[in-house]
Amino acid sequence: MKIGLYPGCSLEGSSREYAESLRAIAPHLGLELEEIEGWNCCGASSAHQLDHTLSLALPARILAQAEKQKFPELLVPCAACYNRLASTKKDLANDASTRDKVTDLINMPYTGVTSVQNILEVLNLVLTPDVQKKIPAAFPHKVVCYYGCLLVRPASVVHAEKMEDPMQMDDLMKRIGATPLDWGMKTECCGASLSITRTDIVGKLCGNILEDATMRGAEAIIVACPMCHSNLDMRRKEIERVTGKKFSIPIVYITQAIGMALGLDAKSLGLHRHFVEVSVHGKNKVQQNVSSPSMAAVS
Amino acid sequence: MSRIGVFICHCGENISATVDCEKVAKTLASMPGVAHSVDYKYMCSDPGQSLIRSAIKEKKLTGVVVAACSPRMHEPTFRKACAEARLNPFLCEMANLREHCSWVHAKGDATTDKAIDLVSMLVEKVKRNKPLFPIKVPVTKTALVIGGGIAGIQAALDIANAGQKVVLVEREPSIGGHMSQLSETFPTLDCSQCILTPRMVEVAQNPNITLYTYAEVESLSGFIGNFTARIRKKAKSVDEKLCTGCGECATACPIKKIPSEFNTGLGMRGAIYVPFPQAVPNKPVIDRSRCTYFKSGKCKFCASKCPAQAIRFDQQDEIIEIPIGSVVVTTGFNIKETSFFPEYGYGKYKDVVTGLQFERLLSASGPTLGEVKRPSDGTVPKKIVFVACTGSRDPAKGIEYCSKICCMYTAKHAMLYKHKVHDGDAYVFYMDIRAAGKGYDEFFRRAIEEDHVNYIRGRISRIYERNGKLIVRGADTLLGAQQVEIEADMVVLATAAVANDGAESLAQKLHVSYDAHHFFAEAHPKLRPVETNTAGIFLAGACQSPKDIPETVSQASAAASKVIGLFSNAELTREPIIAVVNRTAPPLFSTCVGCFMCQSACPYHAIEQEEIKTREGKLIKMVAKVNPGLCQGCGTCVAFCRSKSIDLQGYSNEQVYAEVMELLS
Amino acid sequence: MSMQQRVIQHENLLKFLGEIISSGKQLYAPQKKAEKTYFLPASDVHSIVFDYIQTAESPKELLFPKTERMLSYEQVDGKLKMIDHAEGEIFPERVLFGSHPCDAVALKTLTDFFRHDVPDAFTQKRQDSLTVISVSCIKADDNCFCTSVGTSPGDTEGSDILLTPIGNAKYYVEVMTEKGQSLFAAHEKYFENSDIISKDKYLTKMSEVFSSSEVTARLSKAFDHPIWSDASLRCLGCGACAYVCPVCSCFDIQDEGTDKKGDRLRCWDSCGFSLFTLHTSGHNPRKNQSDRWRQRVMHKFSYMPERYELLGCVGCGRCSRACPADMNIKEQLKEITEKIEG
Amino acid sequence: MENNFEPKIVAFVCNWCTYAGADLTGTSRIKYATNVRIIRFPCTGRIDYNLLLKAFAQGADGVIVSGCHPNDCHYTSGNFHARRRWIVFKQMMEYMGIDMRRVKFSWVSAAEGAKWADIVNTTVNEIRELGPSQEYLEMSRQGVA
Amino acid sequence: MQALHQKAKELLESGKVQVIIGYGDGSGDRVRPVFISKAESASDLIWDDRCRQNLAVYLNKPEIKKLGVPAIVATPVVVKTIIQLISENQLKSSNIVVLVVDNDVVSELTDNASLEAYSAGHPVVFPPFVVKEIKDIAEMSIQQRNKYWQDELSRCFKCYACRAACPLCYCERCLTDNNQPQWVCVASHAQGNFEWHINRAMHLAGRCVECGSCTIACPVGIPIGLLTIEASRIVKQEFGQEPGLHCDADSAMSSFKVEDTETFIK
Repeated sequence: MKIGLYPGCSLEGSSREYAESLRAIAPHLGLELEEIEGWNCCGASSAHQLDHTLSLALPARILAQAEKQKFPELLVPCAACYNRLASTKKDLANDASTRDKVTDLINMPYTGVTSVQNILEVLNLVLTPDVQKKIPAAFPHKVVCYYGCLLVRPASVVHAEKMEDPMQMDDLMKRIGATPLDWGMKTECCGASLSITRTDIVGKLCGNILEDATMRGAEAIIVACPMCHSNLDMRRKEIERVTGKKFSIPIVYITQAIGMALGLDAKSLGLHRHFVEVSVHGKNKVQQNVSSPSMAAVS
Repeated sequence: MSRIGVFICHCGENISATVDCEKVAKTLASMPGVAHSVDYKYMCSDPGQSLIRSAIKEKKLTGVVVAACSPRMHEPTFRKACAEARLNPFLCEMANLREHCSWVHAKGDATTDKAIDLVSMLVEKVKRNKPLFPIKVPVTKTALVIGGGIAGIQAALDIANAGQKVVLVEREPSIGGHMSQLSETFPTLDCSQCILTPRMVEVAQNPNITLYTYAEVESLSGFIGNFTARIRKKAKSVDEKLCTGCGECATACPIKKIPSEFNTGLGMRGAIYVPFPQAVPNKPVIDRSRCTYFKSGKCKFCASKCPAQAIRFDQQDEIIEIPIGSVVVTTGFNIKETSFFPEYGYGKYKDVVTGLQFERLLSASGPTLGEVKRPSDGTVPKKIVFVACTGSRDPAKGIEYCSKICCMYTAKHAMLYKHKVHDGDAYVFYMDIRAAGKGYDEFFRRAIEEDHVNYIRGRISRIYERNGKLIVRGADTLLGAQQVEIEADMVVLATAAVANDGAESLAQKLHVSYDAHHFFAEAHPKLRPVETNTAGIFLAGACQSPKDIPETVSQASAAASKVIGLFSNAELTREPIIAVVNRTAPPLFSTCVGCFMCQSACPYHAIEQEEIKTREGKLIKMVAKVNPGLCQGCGTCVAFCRSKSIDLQGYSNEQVYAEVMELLS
Repeated sequence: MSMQQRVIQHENLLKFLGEIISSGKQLYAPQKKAEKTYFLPASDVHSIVFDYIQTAESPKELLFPKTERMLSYEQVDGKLKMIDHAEGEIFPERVLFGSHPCDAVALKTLTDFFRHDVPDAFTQKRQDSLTVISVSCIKADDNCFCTSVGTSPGDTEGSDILLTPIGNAKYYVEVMTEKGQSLFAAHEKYFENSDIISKDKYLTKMSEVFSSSEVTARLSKAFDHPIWSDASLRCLGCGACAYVCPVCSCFDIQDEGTDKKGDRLRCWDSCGFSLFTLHTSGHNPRKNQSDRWRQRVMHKFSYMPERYELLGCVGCGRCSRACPADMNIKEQLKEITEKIEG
Repeated sequence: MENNFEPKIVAFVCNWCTYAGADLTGTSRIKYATNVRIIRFPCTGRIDYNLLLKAFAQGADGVIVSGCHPNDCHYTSGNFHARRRWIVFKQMMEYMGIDMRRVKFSWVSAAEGAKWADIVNTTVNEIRELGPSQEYLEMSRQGVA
Repeated sequence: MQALHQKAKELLESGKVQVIIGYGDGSGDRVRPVFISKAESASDLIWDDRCRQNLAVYLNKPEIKKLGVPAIVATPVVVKTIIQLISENQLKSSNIVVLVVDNDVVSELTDNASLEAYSAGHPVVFPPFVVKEIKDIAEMSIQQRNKYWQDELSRCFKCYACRAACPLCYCERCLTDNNQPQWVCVASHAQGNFEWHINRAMHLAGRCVECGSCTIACPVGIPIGLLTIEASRIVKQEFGQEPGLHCDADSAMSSFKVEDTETFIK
């Protein structure tokens, strides 16, 4: 299945392992990723604080570019970028005057035909039963799935059905043989951008999350958003300092979990970049990483 | 040639201050068709009215126009005066010279000319009035009460005690409704069974009340005084006459594990069951969807055990038709299930229950015989959290109204819990306490001061389970929105009161309008709260909007008094301002061509299809026919009819045409 | 009054008509309007249409308009003032040009009919102030059947002046009446002398399809014949045939207004409508469409000849052309002569 | 140039809302122009568009049609039917070239006495600007020989 | 044409219908309605693009009803008319047989569903000259439109051929025949004509299936079909309802939606 890809800054910078694991598992799932040419920053949370029109124009330019490259769907792995693109599409869909203002700004035609998909929706499509046959019970660990906020809210933009108790990631983990545990912190806040200004709050909030997960006996917390991963993983020392407790539970991207289930080697999944040592691994023997055409294009 | 009497009123000097009444009277005197034209200081006074009466007699007037105040004020007065002088009251019209002329214009010729125009317009209208006679509609002296809760019971008893016949239809196997599920009732804490059961027995014993339980209204046709109700008596599979209610069959039934609706799923019942001990009638029914015999044809244990041989597996649903004069809808309400609330676990956690379920736990006849126990493991909860406004007053959930009764029953729940578990802690998260009834606020204060219930003003954001405990995360807005986290053993949600399921289809069957939340629509919120827009159909209780028992009972009695009033005279008389389809001589019979678009336009379903046949019965044509009992005289059909075959008495085409012509000529 | 024979060139004819207009008389001539030709007041001779078979509406409008004010009344400070438009109205001098001989005959029949026993002042005054310059027919279509009803493409009856096109833009002029003569004299310069021309060879050939006397004879026994119901099955009961017919003369009186002021109007009516004979009691002597279709034919071909020695049809074919259900009266009359025994 | 043309305006109103509203204008003694004559109907659903045609033919310069606000109708749906009729009638009249600025449609409830006075005054001024209604009156005289 | 003759013969011989209402050769090159009740004269039926008059007008005529159960040769607009008449309780699909001809294949439509399916498959297409007229008038100012219609309607002499030719004008006593009060002036002066034509348009709003019979029938060539086309356009644009599609549809003008919107009621 050919699909457009908008990596966004985190996947090039602080969460490179998310991009590497995604590109590693793509060929095994029959997923052909084609990057947006000359993509720009999505504005993330800072844009819509400063200037509403700018916060719409930036994502609009990305979507306009996607239309130029004739992508019917656009995969946006990072939850923040996904949220910005999806809410821009909705805002522009029913507000012709703003749409015209934005199209002037980006001087590109924009009609809003490309559909914006997050990682869970795409994985749900490609992790088909026959792919599952290749990796039976290949990731036999008790895990908890942490959705965070931007993947499930606001309901009007992100049409997740049980907003307070989402099950998409749990379902995906079941497909690769994991046993997702029921826990209360699925959509609790990790402190998000406070991680720079008020690391103490992030420490307390992430402490609660880690404590609840460890207390239930989870061997790993599965995430699908660079911000969640960096707060729970990179800030681990800070969290331990604030809470005064030791947590060794690793934080694993859903793409890395699938990669391990496929038996791909740790380096290609970027596990070596984690701050907390990844103590879980796939059951299958380690395969050599298959080079995929898209890889060639990028490197 | 018509002989019209014109009477110009000075209304003291409200009219004569700016309108030259003498000139108006003089001008009208010379108008063709006017036989008598005078002005007088107070037309509505007794001498004024006698002026009209004597003029009618002396001048043999064929019509009267009184030019005075608004017809909305004194039209009945002057029409009665004409009737006393043996002139058909509908040959009397009023011209509004006060509100529409003298009070709103300055003194001057323009004002007087306008007065002359208005009066001459009404003279032309009166010339074309026809004598009309009030419509007499026979009334069947039997009332149909739909819904056997406290509202239905009260209404039925009031009507029956007034000597009228009542048919009470209840969908469940027993009457009693939600009140029978309650433990004790606020604000007096008297046990609901003790005050309800005698009424239920009274209903069963009252000779004027025919009780059909496990039955539903199939259809209602006809109009006020002349309804025909078709009731579907669902098959109970038990012969009510033979059954003595001994209960052997229930004990014999091998199936025990059916969640009892009466106990809101906390207790179990068999396939053949009596919903609760004090049920009226105290006769079992077989739940055919769960009974093995109806699934595989085997078992029949209950039949073998029944001493009176009263089990009838072959019994079929029965449809009975009853002539009905008036209907009282008392179908009550329902409450939202816990599964409706995502933030409280979508009904996953067993110990998160609704208010009604907690009532069952408190009730002596409940599954735990009145002991408060956690449904999950049966232990007595030491810390319990009550959450008010769950779903109510929440536009995001689509329920923006307040359910009115939760504040009071939540306080009662907390109080009763403290009476039963002295060392337990009760917390109530609330937004505002609404305890406005008689003795209500004092009751609520007692819960805080005497029973030490902790009231925390704030909403809770999430409930989740952590090693057996329910973590309730909320905020206390009186302490500066400080976050509160309680490890509770049990949580009771005071969920929103919503319309009973099936309310919408019942409303459509009765042609009664309902609001966006499927509560039945009253005719006027302040002045006609127990009536509907459909003549002869009344409302009472929570089916109209959530309300507590005292208010429900008073509405039930109010609706009953409406029915009794309706039945108090042999015939129903109604204003003859109704539409009539014209009839002409054969071979045309009527200019109506039977397109029946008027039928779909009529808001009161007052237009029927009538077959015109030859003497031998061969159909000649179908024409529209207006039912005088239902037509309210809005005239939409009249202006709509393309061939002008239907006309409105009192505002006929000729009359309004003449008014326009006279006004502008 | 001797019958002078003259000829007129086409461009002279235009000048002649132009002069009539400038002389202040109202000239009505056939002009084109949305693919159909009508007799309309002409202000510019170049818009006049010369080669047409038949106009959509007949010229009867000039004698018997579709809506005519007979009298009006008004209450002026209590007193009723009445104006009788037959006296009060002045009827302007008018010239009709371009009508075919059948129409001219029709106008004559109409005036004769309205003059029968109580003369109708309105049509009489209009007829007096009207001069008819007809043009013989050099072409026809199969709706025409003037020869079967006693007239012909070159008939001079009813016309004050009859022009017959004789080729190379010349017309043979026959002046029939004083009115024609006075109009001719006033513009004599446009006419040239000529000897008698037998005009038949220029006229369109029109064979007789039936004999009207034969039809009249058979109709007296045809009242209950089934021929009427078969033909009239498709008749929709509108008034088109009556209103385009140059001879139909039925009218309905309508009073419009209030007790203070109003008018009494004379409007066309048609026996095709059921309302025409509906009694207030609801009874209708002509219950269905075949009765009414029969009435139309009987009135023209049986009752009028019997009572007024006038034939109610000039064979102009307008009713057949105008009929939405293609009720062809020529076909019906032919059938009558064939199917009903003499 | 002070325009002192006094237009003749007819108002077709429904008895339960606008007529009662006009009564309220009276009881609150709010003055308004004398040009308007009110004709009472049980409901706006009862007002036949032919009455407007007849009013203009008889020389009315303006017409006001007013009744209950949507959902207020005493007969529940009379005003909804009326609204549909006026939507089609207005566009048909404009399609056939009749200037509908002489017709004012409005909702006036029984509580809006002031609004009724305001509607009357603004309508009278607007019609005064438009001047006497000639086109329709001429129409009724053309085509008669 | 053969298929039509064959089908007509079968229907008559089988006694399923007693009369076939169809098109036959008329005078000159014209086409006229024919009513065939004998099987052997079934061959009089013709079918070509001259057949445009709406024969549904004869279904309600007493003289035709007397002949028994009819079959009717139907163009797409006639099918739409029949559906509209069914929805207005004037006809029942059980007692008529509708014959539709598509490139010489004759099919019988005898129930509501088949009629509706056929109607849905054949939307009304206006001939180019009508499209042009509609566009021209749409671009006119209100004064130009006034002059245009006054000029056109001045030719009307109230022969009511438009009413007679229209299958949806089935009232036994029309509004115009009503004289207490005289809603529509009988005289054909400008006011009388205007009142008649605006009432005709209002009565057909949301009902006219735009078959064009009225325009064809008008002896003085007034494009009155444009009035009913405009009325239907307004109803479709404002209420989204179209006639002639469903046998149980509520007519647009006798129903309403609470959310109907307009801008002129203040």
